Parts: sequence; C-alpha cells; structure tokens
Amino acid sequence: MHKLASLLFAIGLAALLIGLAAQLPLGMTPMVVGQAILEQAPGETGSANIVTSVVLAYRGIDTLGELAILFAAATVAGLVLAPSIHAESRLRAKPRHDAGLVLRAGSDLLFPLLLSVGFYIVLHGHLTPGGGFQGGVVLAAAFFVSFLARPARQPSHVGIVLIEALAGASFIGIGLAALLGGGAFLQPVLDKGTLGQLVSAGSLPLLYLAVGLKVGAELSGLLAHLAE
Amino acid sequence: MNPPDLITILISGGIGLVAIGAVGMAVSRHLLRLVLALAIAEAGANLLLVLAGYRWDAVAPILTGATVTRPMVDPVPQALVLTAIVIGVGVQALAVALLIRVKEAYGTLDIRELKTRVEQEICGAAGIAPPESANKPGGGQPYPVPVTTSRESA
Amino acid sequence: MNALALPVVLPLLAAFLVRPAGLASGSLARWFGPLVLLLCAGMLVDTALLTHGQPVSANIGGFAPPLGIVFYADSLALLFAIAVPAFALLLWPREAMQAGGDRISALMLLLVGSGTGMALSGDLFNLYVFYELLAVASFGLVASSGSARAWAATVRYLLISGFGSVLALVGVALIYAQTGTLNLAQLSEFAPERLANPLGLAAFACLLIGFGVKAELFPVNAWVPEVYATAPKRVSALLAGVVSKLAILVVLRLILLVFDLPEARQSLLVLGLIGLVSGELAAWRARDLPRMLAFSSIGQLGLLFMAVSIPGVLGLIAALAVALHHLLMKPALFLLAERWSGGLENLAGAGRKAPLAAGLFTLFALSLLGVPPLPGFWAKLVLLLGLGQQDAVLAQAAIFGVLLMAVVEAHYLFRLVGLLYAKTAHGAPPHRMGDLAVASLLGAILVASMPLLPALAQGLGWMAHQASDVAAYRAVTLGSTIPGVAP
Amino acid sequence: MTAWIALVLVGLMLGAAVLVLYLDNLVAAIAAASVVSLLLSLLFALLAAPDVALTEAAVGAGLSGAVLALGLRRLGLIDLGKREYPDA
Repeated sequence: MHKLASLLFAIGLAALLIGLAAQLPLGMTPMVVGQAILEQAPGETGSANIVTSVVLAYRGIDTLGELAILFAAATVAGLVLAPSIHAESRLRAKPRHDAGLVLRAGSDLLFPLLLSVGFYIVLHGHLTPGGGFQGGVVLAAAFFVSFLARPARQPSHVGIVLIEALAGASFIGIGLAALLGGGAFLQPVLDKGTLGQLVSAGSLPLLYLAVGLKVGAELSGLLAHLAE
Repeated sequence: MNPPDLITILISGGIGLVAIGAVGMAVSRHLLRLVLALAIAEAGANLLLVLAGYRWDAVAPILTGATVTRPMVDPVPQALVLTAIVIGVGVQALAVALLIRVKEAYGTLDIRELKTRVEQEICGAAGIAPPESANKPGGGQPYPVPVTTSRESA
Repeated sequence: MNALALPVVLPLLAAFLVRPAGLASGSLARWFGPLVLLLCAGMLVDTALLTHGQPVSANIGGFAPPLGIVFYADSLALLFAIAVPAFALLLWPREAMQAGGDRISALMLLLVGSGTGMALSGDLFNLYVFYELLAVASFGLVASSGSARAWAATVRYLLISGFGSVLALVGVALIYAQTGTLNLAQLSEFAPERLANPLGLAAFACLLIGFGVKAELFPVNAWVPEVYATAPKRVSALLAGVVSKLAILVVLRLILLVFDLPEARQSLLVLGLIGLVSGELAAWRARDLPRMLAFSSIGQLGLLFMAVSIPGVLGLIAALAVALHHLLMKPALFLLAERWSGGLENLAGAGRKAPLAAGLFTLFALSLLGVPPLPGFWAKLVLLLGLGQQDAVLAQAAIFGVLLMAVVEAHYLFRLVGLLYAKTAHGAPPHRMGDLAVASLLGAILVASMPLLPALAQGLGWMAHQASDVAAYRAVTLGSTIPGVAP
Repeated sequence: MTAWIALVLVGLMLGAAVLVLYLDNLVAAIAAASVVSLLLSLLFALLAAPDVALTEAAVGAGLSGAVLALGLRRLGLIDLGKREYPDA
C-alpha cells in the first residue's frame, strides 16, 4: 500500500514536472557560453574535440575538483576498509585460489591489450571522443582483470599511492607552471601545433595523461580495496 | 502516424528516471537498493543536463577536418555530465565500502532496523534509557552486542 | 589577482602528497597539513589586506568569464574563505596527528580546499563540484571515528546528501536550459527575463534542497542528530560551524544575484521557521548533550535561513550577524561536549569539577539565548527588526515563532546550566587542554566583540552593502578580462 | 525514425529502472541497473554526445557494475569467488 501510494505520487509529480519541462526551450536552447566556446576553442586551445577543451581548459578546475573527489572517495574507502582488529579476525586469511586456466590465459592476453587501448584513448582525447576518464577506466579494468585472474598477486598499494600522488601533483603542477609563468592557473601552455595532429593542443594531452593515470590509480585502488 | 516528438520522449525519460530513483529512495529499506536507486536518479539528472545543451539537427562538438555545414551541439553540458558521472561512481564506491562495514558490524542492511540500533547505541553510550520504540525491535529478539573497533574506545 | 586560485589549489596539492610524505616520514606527514593551512590562511589575509576589502576576481585558466570559471573575492567571500583554514587549524582532528593519520590529514586538506573554493567560486557548476568534494571529505571525517554507529550514520548522511546532489544537478540543468550560462554574474543579468517564472522557481527549489543538506535545511536534515552524536566532536564542530555556513553562503549568493524573487524568499522563511521550531523542540526533548547541540544547531540555522529571507541590506546584516555568532558558538559548544557526552542527568555537578568549562558553557548559552549585553542579543535583535520591517502575516508569525522558541531555548539551556552547578559529586574526566584552550579562545573573541560592537556593526553594514551590490559583482567578474593584471 | 528509436530505448530504460526497484534478487537488480546505464549511453550517442556516451558505458555500465558486484560479494549476498572450473 505504502509502495503503491508513493508510486502514484511519483507518477503525478513526474507528470507535473514533464508539463513544466515542456515549456523549456529544449532543442533550441539559448547557446550563450556554448556558442562562444565553439567559435573560440579551436583557436584558443588547439583541440579538435571541443568537449576536451571545455573539460581541461575552460572548466579545468572542475576537473581538478573531480579528481579530488575520486581521491577522497578512494581515501575514505581505504580508511573505512583498512584492516581493523575486527576485520582481521573475520578475514582469517581466506585461501586465495587462482582462477581457471582459461581466465588466466585470457587475462594475460587482455592485459597488454587493455593497457594499450587505455593509453590510446587517453592520448587521443583531444582528437576523438574519449580521454582521461574513459581511458583511465580502461586502465583500471586492465589491472582489475589481472587481479581477478590471480587474486594472490595483489597490486602494490605503495605503487598505487605513488602513481595517484604523482599524477594528481603533475596536473596541479602544469596549472601552477602557467601561473608562475605569469598567466592564470591552468592556462593552456606549450605550442598548440596543427589542429587534428596527435602532438597538438599544447598542454591538454599532458593534462589528460595525468587525469588518466590518476583516474586509473584511484579506481584500481577502490576496486582492490573492495575485492580484498 | 506522425513520429513522436524526440525531445518530449527524452524529457519523459530523464524525469522518469529521477522520479523512479526518488521513489526507490523513499520506499526501499535495503541499503544496497537505496544506493541503486540513487544511481538511477543520478542517471536521470545526467540525461536532463545533456538535453539542456541539445540542439535540433546538430552534430557532436568535434572538428573532423571536413567542412561542416550543420551546427554543433553545446559542448558545455557534455563536459558537466562527464564530471557528474565520475563523481557519481566515486560516491557509489564509497557507499559500498561503508555498507560492507555496516553489514559486518550489525549483520543487517535494513535502514529502519539500523536507525533503531544506532539510536540504542547512542543512548547506551550516553548512559540513558533508549526510547520506547527502540526497546522492541522486530522479532523481539535481543540484538547481539555490536562490534566496534579499538579506535572507538581510545 | 591570479594568485586567488592558490588557497584553493594548494590544499588539494597537499592532500595528494600527504600520503607519499607519510611513507617517507611520519612526522613530516603530521605537520604538513597544518603548515599548508597556515600558508593558505596567510595568503587569504594578505589578499584582504592588499585589496582593502575591495572586490577582485581571478579568471581560472585565463579565459574571460563567462567562458571560463571565475573566482570572486569581496569582503564577504574573503571572510568565510579565511574562516575555513582558520577553523580547520583550530579544530584539526586529534586522529590526524596520530600514526596512520595521513588519510585523515588528506581529508581535512580536501575539506579546506573545497570549502575555500565554495566561498570564492562564481560559477554555478563549479560550486556544485566543490560542494560534492566537501561532502565526500566530510563523510570520511565522520566515519573516521571508526565506530560502527558512525559508519551507519555516514551511510544515511551519504544517501540524503546524494539525493540532494541529484536535485542540485537537475536545478543546474533547468537553469542552463533557459539561460545557456553558468556564470553567476551573467545569470544575474539574464535572471529577470528568463528565470522569473515557475521553471526558474523550480530550479531554485532544487538548488535550495541540494545545497540545503549541508546547511541543515528542514526537509533534508534527518542526518544531523546521528552524525553529530557519532562523529568525532571536532568534526561535528567543523560541520556545524563552518561547513553549514559555506552552504548558506551559496544560497545567499543565489538569492542575491539570481533568484531575487519574493516567492524564493518566502519559501526560505517558511523552511527556516519550520527548522527553528522543530529543532528547538527536539533539543528541548533531547536527553544527551551532543544531540541537544545538534538539534539546537538545526534551530539556529533555521534562524539563519529566516535572516537570509529578509530582503535588502538589513536582511544581509542580520544574516551575517547570526552566521558569525553561530560560527563562533557551535564549535566551542561541541568542544565542551567532548567530555560531557553522557546523558544530561549524568552531568549533575560537572560544573563544580570543571569550573572553566562550565563558565564558558554558561557564557555561550547566554549568548545563544540572546541575553542583552552579549553579541547573540544584537544578532537576534537585527533579525527581529528585519522581520518587523515587513508587514506580511508570515513575517509576523515568524517573529512570534522566534520569541516563543527563545523561551523554549531558555528553558532547556537554564535547566542544563542548573544541572552543571548542582551540588552533586561528579566523576567525568576533565576536558583536554587543547579543547579547553580553543573554546576559551572563541569565548574570548565573543567577549572581546562586546566593546567593539559599534565598529563591528559598521563593518557588517559595509560588508552587506558591498555584497548586495549586484552591479559591482558583474563589473568585477565580467569586466576584468585581461589575465595577469591585478586591478 | 530517430524518435521511434528513442521511444523504444526510453521505454526499455524506464522498464529496467523499475525492475531495479522490484527485483528481489540483488544480482539481477544490479544487472538491471547496468542495463539502464547501457541504454542511457545509447541515448547519449543519439543526442550527439559521444564523449558522454563513452563515459556512461565505461563507468555506468561497466565500472559501477563491478563495484556493486564486488560489494555484494563482500556483503556475503553472493559468492562471485565460487570456482566452477576446478582445473587449476
């Protein structure tokens, strides 16, 4: 009864909202900031993918905040799931079996493939759809697949800590370099090159590389914490 | 038969997802189900945000070299949604990590039961009698003493 | 003023680096955080001195707003921005200084970076991102007490907060669909013609609920008592004192710049009044000190929302006065509650054993109530004057509510003070020196502000004038388009 | 034509979303949530947002499913670690 009532309420609410939203000029929304960015982005950042320009240049500090959120989530997961006295007694050194032969062989095959696909997606973020986030997820998937196949061979926590720290620090470092060079924080630096080339768009591919490594490290850390 | 209006369909989809997620959060008792409902509502919000930047008959905001005659969609909402999706999964993973600990300590993921148990514990720690309703939890069985870690007592 | 980004970015950088530092040397990791915070507070004070409180802005990425994200620092923003690292230093968790505390240090640094960002940012979605970061960091800090009940409380907090975030995101979508921009200054230009409609109000409601979670706004404050009772008390102090004010600062900016509509103000007044009444009544019924403080915090923030709802400069002054008063008060009270967390009956006679703590508690209780010479009185007086200025029935009801709740507040606070000085032997352990020192410092500031009240009132008035000057906000953020040039 | 495709996708997506709430089996509910994400990513592709579509597919349908499944295992609600091929 409770469920039914709330479902009816939600349907009513949704109908009301849809009615309201029908007044929205969707499909022909005013493009104020968007239009200006579409016109200026290729010249100002040198990236063929304009979403990448927005993510890394125009709204770069959003991306930094997002990296910090992932970092915070991984930190909290580590803090909460850190082996406490109680948890140790419960885990009782569960024997870890390797997965089957098929899975292991498959993971050995997949690992380098996923790794290279991940880096490809990261490094082409300024040319094609994709970039640091998507590539970072693929990188994390590469490590996760090998972890699933061989649970005994755990990823090194120290390694993950170092990669996430260095990747995050280099993102901020590139931003601070622009600031120290007399510009603004996260102002695009370096030569913009030719639009559409792999080596172009100045510092954006470097930033995306940092994002990809950071996302990959945070997600690997999160998955490793959850899988333990 | 005229084709239905694309935008109306998509708005209904976005708002529908948000509404289903909200209902799920209102009626579900299992914490994992609540986390799933939150993810659904978030997906709906993301769809609405992408819709806010959509334009009729426009192409993706990526320069391909060929001369484009059609307009491009607004790139800004897409960048926002990228951010929102990644934030969402981070929060979700965090929630799952907390659920694991809560399950270990209390043996249940029922949100109402947990609320009662937390209330009892807070009262117990403060040395006052728990409220009336908390004395008779479901089943009338006394709960096992919850496990706390050493950091608590320090 | 490109350096304006530094107080936001440096804590984030330090947070990324604190764990590797901990691998290298434990003591390095321990002192790293507080030193960075000191540096950030210094830089913000320096900015305030350099600009003499005149508004400045910084274009992040060097792109002229509205294309890029802009940070805007007027005296109001700087005041709250300085409060974030300052209070984080005062309330630096004890756990962060112990071995293995590098994770908690990192979370504190993230909290400070995002909090400063929330005070400074002039972009709607950027505010949302910082708000989310603040939320995730605060989940971790609440859970850091390591007790099962803190974890359970955090889960509920996370779910409510997540629901608020979804609504905030819907609000952003509604606004963007109608205006095509996220820059607050540009939104303030578009608002009168594009957002003064039912959809605009719906967007405001979504954003209000979203940002209201941290500000303990009425429908989304169910997490408050559990979290404040189970979190480390210094974290509760930080959440109730500083974090809630940052969320309110965002609501204040939204209502000043974008949603200057009578309906928006009315909804704030109603929700604030409900929060005040429900909070104070629950505090009256509470039987342990932490939850009494938590509920009274809901009530106080309800009062603050009512102050924000008052239009004009008087309303801003009232909001600032109530906010600053609460900012000093709540952290100190939570610090005192650290050792007095048992049931209220168990506190009988505690004041005879710890006279300083009880004296401070009485001082804060009196100011919270609004007993005349203390600053709390003036804060409530300005609020009542502002409400009395309007002749709507709602405002009259609100005045009646405020006065009635003051009576309720007086009853439970005096009951507690009476208990503290009861002639009973008491066995609670003494307060830690650090907690007492910080509480005394806040108490001293409170007392010292009494002779300075005229100057303080003048300062608040000036600040309120500056903050309500929408034209100046637009001119500074949209005007300074040349990067690297300090105005 | 696009509108019809969108109609089908949205219908399936909302159906899957309702299933997330009503399926008793949590594994099935998580699978349904992944289906919602997958259909959503198709809608994003339809809306000329390839970046978002890729992210939603990788994060929403893939990663989030993995996180939830691992969580289920740790919660003791399923046993992903059960070995069905005892050859190794």
